[in-house]
Amino acid sequence: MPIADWFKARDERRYTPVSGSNIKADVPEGVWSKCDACKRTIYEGDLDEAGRVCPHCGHHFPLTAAQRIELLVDEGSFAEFDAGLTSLDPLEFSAVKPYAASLERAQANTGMNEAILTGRAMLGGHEVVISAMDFRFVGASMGSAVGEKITRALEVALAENRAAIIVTASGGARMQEGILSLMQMAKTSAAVARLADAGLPYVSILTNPTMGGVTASFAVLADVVLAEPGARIGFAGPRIIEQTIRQKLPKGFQSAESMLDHGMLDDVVPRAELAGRLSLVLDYLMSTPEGGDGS
Amino acid sequence: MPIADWFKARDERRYTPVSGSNIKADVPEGVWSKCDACKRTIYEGDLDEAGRVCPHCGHHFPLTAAQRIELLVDEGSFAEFDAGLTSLDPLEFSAVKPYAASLERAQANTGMNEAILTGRAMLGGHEVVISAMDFRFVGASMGSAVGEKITRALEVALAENRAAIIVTASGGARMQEGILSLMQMAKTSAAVARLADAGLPYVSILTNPTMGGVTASFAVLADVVLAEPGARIGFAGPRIIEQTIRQKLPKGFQSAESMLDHGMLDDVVPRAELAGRLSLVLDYLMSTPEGGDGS
Amino acid sequence: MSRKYVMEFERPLVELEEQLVALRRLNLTDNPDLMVEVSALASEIDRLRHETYEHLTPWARVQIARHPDRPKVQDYLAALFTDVVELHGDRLHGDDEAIVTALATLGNRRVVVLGHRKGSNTKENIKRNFGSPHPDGFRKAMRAMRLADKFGLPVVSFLDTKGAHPGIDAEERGQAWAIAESLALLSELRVPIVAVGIGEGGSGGALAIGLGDHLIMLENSYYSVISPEACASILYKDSTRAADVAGSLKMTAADLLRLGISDETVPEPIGGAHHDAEAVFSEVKKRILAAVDSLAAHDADELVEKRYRRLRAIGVFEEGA
Amino acid sequence: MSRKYVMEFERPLVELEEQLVALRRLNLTDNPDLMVEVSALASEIDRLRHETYEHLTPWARVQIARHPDRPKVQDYLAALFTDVVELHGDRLHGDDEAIVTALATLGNRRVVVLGHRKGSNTKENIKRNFGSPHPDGFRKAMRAMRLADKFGLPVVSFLDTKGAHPGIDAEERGQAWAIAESLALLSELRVPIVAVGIGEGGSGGALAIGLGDHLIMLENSYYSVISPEACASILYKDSTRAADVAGSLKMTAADLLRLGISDETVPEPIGGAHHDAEAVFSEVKKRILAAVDSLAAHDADELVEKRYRRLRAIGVFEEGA
Ligand SMILES: [Zn+2]
Ligand SMILES: [Zn+2]
Repeated sequence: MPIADWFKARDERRYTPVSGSNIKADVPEGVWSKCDACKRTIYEGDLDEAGRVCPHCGHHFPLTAAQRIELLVDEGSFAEFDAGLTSLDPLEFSAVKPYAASLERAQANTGMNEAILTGRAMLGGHEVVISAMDFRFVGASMGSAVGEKITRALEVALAENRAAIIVTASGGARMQEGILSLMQMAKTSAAVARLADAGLPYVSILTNPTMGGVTASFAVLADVVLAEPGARIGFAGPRIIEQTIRQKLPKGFQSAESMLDHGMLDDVVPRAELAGRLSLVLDYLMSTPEGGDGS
Repeated sequence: MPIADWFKARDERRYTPVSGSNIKADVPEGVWSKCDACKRTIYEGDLDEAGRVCPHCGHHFPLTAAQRIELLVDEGSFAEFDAGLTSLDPLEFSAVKPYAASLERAQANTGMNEAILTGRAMLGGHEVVISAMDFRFVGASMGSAVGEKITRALEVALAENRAAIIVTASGGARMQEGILSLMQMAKTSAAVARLADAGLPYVSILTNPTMGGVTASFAVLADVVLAEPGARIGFAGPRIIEQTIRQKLPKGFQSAESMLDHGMLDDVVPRAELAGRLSLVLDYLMSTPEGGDGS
Repeated sequence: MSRKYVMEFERPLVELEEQLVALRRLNLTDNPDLMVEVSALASEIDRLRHETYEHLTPWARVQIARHPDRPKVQDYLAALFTDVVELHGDRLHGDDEAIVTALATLGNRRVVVLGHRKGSNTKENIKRNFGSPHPDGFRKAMRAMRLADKFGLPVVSFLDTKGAHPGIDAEERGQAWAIAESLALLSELRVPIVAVGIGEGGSGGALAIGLGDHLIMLENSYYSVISPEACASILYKDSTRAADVAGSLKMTAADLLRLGISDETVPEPIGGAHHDAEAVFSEVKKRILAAVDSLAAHDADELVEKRYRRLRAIGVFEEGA
Repeated sequence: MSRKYVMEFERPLVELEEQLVALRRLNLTDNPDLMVEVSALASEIDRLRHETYEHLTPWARVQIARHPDRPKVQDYLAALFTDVVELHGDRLHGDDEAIVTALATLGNRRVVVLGHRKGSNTKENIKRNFGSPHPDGFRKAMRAMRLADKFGLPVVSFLDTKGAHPGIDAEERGQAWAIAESLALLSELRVPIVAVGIGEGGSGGALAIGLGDHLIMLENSYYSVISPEACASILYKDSTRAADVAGSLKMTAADLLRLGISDETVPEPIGGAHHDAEAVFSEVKKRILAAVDSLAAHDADELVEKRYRRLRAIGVFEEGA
């Protein structure tokens, strides 16, 4: 479990990720990957050991939802719920390729039923509900199932006095579910508002990319909003903006670093420090007797 | 009572200002005034008939606190309170000229004990507490007495379920009372917060000039913030800003119209329409049984 | 009936009508063959008009929703409401003219009106950014929402936008943040909220002031997660194929009613609301008042709970194993 | 004891000290007259040091409050607190570096820290606008205040600013609005608020994060309605006469205690806090913790009422007839 060791070493965490999971990328041994940012090649084994952060330039490679959760929660504490919840095709959407087929392929490729994992866990000794999105699954777009799973996760947090943690990555709303998908923005935002009323903490971690209807709903409504370095974060996609304003976008536009400068994020936190930061933030926001205290 | 007639005609108000008051400026009959804006001369009688708005260019001349109240409230309904409340000189401030002397002169010149009138009144049939500042009195700066009178006015509104109306005009905090003056910002803002918690309406009307500690406290905390055309509204004075940025200020900077464009005001309302607008706004914000209903 | 602006789907009909006008200018009495032809053309026009307007395609409805003569929020404000007091500004950055907020009276109800505001001409449209708000606009709307909440005034919201503005400044000032905060705020407002789809209902920018207790859709208004052009551009790499996807997206008033998203549809005159705006105004006013009356019967706690349940129920999925 | 930066009022003393150093470089044993002179100079220096530091004028204290080596909020954060998590941004426009907001732990207390942040060098000072916030800064502080309120964390606020930034953009983005809203928000926060004047307390920009339940002033910090320079500029049309008005404004820690505005004064080492920062840190930490402990004994309603009564009592006037 190289990635886990790496995190333990860098962070001196008192908890360790689950071992033996699918933490490694889906590539055979001995394969080399090319870094999107610095274009250098990296041995896959080295990349895993570095937590899938480029050892040359610090570029953060994508993680699966399972990897995300493993990296953040106390060892062995994650218990998924709503695992079977799956999207349907209420619009019978079949422009270009049938939505039903896209879903099936995504399920086969990821071994997931939908673009998000949700469940109970411990994080730094705090009781949490954690959710993580998986960009491989139809771009982690939010349809009825993703919206429902997020809403349920927030409702479990509310019912059980847990903190909510959501790791986002999404192209936005899932257009193949039309207006039902748009309305998940309203549904999830309403659920966040209820959790906030109850004084329970919610921390989001925005990873590359977090766009459209996901940014414009639950993702940015957290008490503390963190982001990974280099993540693209925004509402409109860069292509649409370029078409509208008829000019090239400035360098770094919609990057986590730029959004931090523009006051939109609490901080940009390198992957290696995320679990530690989350745990510390929860120490502050969950200091009530029920919430437990990680110290 | 020319000014009253003029407002009645222009607004078709169902209430008329008090007659026979000191609504005219302190100049002998037959005198001409020069408009600050268009530099044309105007016969004082004409200026009064026009509500002390330049008939050539629409420039709004200053009004006294008594004129302000007369222009806004239902005829004969104003009953002043705290009329005797006066400033003291707790710092024994005497740099250049003694503060005590400035106060005495202001009192002699205005016939007021302080820079603000406060009292109960009816406005469009609604029960209100109305306050109006008078720039002639030490620049209507806010010292202990002004802060106390505003706070009491807000507390009377709270206790008696009245709307609060404040017509501002001020150079800011009264430096001759030092830190006590600064703290009136906190005191008045806290009183506004209490009124807001009770769901009672507060409307402010910012007139020329509203600056410094008055703008940065109760003046802009209203539910609806209106301003007279051309009024200068801001925090820092233009001279201080020019000294800091070492360049000339753009035309129209800190004007009511500019602050409206920058999203800071609900509207800029010509003097002739103010009473009608206030009355209408109160119709919306006081529709509870206790609040009365002007229809 | 103004024909200044011809929508794509009306073009065949308009061409025939122009032919008919031309034929009629000839001396028909001298030419019985021509009279027959005119008569045939007239019935063909009747048939085509019937076909065109009675069975409007989703794409045709999108065009009607975008028709420049279609009544806009300012027209509804003028026609339905009295004692309108416009409120400006977000108290933070600007006064976005793409959003209007006002105190207004509808019949015997004092309410707060929100709406996307398009221009009635090009100059106005430029000032109002064609009805596409920046974050300032949503934050201005939030101010009005809080005012409504504080003073117990129902909210009536008119939806008519292609969507939130996609631009550098809009992104940098937190377009997504403004929309999200607006949604959270609306979800807990302790007053009735009635939304009316009067034209375009473009994605998050429409929803940001559209979340509510009751949704009334005009027959030719639409509401969609994405514009058909953007959808076509993603699917076909060709935005001109918007007509093909407009149906797939299920974005018409009829679709929304079927999917349980909207509560009622206001029928429009043949050809669209701009053909008889007065009739539409009168019907919309009646429907809004009925909805507000019905919602006002609930106390605030019930209302908020009911709204949550309503949102909570949206979505089609399977529990699985 | 660093002498890099010499304050105006220290100059006579520093000059004598330099003379003494120069004299001592000479061969004194050969010159008994010089030895007498050195001895006289040394006692004159002692006398002058005593006079300079024991009876600091208000203007001298203002200079100490502004001394570049004076401990700043970042120094207090590093020295007094552990587990500091800085929170950035106002969620509206920017991340004003002239204000710092953080979750932090003080002894056994988890708190939210607010502070005006000056730079420790020129480059930092430019980024942080010399500690003068824009509206973004106050709005960022308001976010932190709401977080404190929601999670029951006491607020500890370090005041050190010449004042809110006077500039075009600051005015246009609502400098006055941001300050006013911050005051209203602080007045109703349901957690203890302890403010500490560590340097400059410039007018509304200081008050905007300074309104609270308990005010601790360092001996040489000041708090004033207006800077002495601006006051002199108004009164004498000459900002260089600031020294003359510094006393009139009653802005020193001693004045504030006498006027009932502050609750306690933390004594500073001779010459100012920068001469023994560790001693100051330790004393300030003790005092903050004692204040928080004492305030935390009240429930939230009591706390808010007590704060209102405290503000309500400020002012000196006469009821009159
Ligand atoms: Zn790299
Ligand atoms: Zn004039």
